[in-house]
Amino acid sequence: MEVTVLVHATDQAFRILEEARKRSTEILDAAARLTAETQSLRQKKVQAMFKGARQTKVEAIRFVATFLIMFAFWLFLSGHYDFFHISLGLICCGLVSHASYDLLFANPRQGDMWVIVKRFILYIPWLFYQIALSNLHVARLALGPRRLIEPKIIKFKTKLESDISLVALANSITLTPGTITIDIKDGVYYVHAISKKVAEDLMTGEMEDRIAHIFMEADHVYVQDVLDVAPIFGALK
Amino acid sequence: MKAIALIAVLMTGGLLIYSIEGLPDWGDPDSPASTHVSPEYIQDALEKTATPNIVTAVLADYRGYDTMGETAVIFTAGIGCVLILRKKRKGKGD
Amino acid sequence: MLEYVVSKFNFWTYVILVGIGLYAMIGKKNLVKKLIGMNIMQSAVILFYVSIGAKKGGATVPIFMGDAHAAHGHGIHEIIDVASYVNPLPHVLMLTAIVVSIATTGVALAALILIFRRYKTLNEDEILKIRREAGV
Amino acid sequence: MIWQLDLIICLFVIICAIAAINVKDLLAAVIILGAYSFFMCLLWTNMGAVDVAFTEASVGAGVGTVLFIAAVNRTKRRSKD
Amino acid sequence: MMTKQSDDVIVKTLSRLLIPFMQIYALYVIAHGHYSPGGGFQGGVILAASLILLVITYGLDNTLRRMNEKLNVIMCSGGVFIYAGIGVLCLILGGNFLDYAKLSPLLGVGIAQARSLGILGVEVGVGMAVMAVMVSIFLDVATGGLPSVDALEKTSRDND
Repeated sequence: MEVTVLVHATDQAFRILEEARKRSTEILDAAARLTAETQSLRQKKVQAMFKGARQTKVEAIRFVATFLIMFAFWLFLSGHYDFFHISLGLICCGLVSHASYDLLFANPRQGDMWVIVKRFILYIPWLFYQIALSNLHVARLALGPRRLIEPKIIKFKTKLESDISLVALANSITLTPGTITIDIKDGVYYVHAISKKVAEDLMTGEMEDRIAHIFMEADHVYVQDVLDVAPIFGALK
Repeated sequence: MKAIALIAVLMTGGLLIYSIEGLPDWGDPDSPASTHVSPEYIQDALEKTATPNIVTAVLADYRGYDTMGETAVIFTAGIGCVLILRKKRKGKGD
Repeated sequence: MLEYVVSKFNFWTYVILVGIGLYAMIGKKNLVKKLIGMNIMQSAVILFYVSIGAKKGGATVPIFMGDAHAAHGHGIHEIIDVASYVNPLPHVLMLTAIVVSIATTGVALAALILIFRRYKTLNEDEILKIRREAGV
Repeated sequence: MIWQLDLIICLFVIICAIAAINVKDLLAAVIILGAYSFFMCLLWTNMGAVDVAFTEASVGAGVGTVLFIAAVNRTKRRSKD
Repeated sequence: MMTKQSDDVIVKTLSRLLIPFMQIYALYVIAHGHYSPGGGFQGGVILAASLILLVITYGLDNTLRRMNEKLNVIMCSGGVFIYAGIGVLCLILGGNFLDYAKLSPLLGVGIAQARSLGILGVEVGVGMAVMAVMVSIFLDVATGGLPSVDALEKTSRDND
């Protein structure tokens, strides 16, 4: 009888202990979760703060960059370099960059700007060479027999992504005589070409490759670099 | 209507052609318009207003009152355009 | 005869343009065409004024070049040859006239849109017919 | 101030004016009016009135055409005469 | 509709790149009206043209966020006010109306220079007024009298 009571008592005591342990672990868990939540919340807040700071920093960089470009343009236009006109220029550039700082650099990628500018300047002579070539071709078409002229609209999908490279390619195509960009819809170009040769030249995709190389977009940029390295390896062997 | 227009145009054209007789030749430096006040403007503008562009000097300085009237006319035209065309907005009007 | 026409050809152009504008304003039925005629007439009058101020024989635009300005700054007053600059007065008068003409064109276009909103047409005859039927 | 050039531009101006009032499509008429303004601007540059030409190039050929196009866009495009 | 956002990538990108240069050119034309062709009227019209380009390519609500109607009205009447105010300032200083020579003791420069500066101030006023009036007329004509964001949908529904 007493033994059973004792056993019963110990059993109950163990159960109570067990419950207490369980509850304490629950409480501990909850506390830990709570701290974790607050931590993550605080982290998020700090991140947001940093993000806001980055946002303002990006905006400040845009503002200053727009201001500098505008001021260079003003100095190029003005031609009067005394104190009065320079201060007028500063005021005007401040006004313009305050009004439209988010237009000139809508989605900037910092760091590689200089590379893009350098490559773009190197691209211009090639473009002029192409324009001269197709000029001669169109002149021959105009003077030659009529059957060579086969106007048609060609359609190709591009691998370019950013809108500035799309516009650069479209304007390069339009600047070259014989081809005109009609429309761009969802990365598909609709181009009017005046003859077969012009269309074939366009479909080789060399111009697109060069534009992609300028704006550092597609994979073949690296392929080109590798191709440049290949003859050196051959020489080493 | 076309006939009336043609008659009106011909009559006006005839009058204008008749008046061409009395106008000076094209590009005549001694025409009455070029000898009355404009020589003074050309001679005085740079010295008295420090403005090399004579047109700007005459526009804003010698005839500034005239230009103010023109600006007021443009302002009035803008207000007139708004008053003619602006609809009353829903919810705000009473 | 040819010399007579050539010596005053800008005035002939002015007469022809005024005729075209007047014809469009009276004879054409469409209201936008009437406005275009009004614009042509305004330009013709401005052409008349500007060509009165033109000068033959090496006259340039009425802007002093950099040398004259520098000379003025150093206190040297050179005699300015009037015959070598175009008469600036008609330019001043016409410059404001152009801007005022565009403002009045804006008011006219506003009235045009109002007319279209009410009568659903821009033809003069149809508008008059609608008004007559309405008994106005 | 070359009078041959002036004569040619005057001819262009008259052709543009006649075309502007005779075209049935109002949008085309408005664009031709812009071309008319531009030829007028060339004529005035040739006569030495650079300020007036500048004003006409920005006002007549620029904002005026835009205003006309906006108005035609809100009303009817076809015209009977 | 001319006041909807355009969906052409070429037009949008190029106008985005061009509009700041147009604006700085317009301000240059206003500020250098003394030395080269130009002045308040032309510069104001070019400035208005840049805003009109913004309306055509980026839509009305995008533009009104930059330049709302209240600012437009303030600039419209402020330009005329600047012009008349300079004239009245000359009147107060003892000269005739718009006699800029009387401004020379106030500005601390010679008489000719004071007249030049007076011309500049007047040109700024004219440019502001012309710009605001041109933008206002265009918005009224293009939207048919409802140039505000909440009213846009109603107009397009009326038109259909």
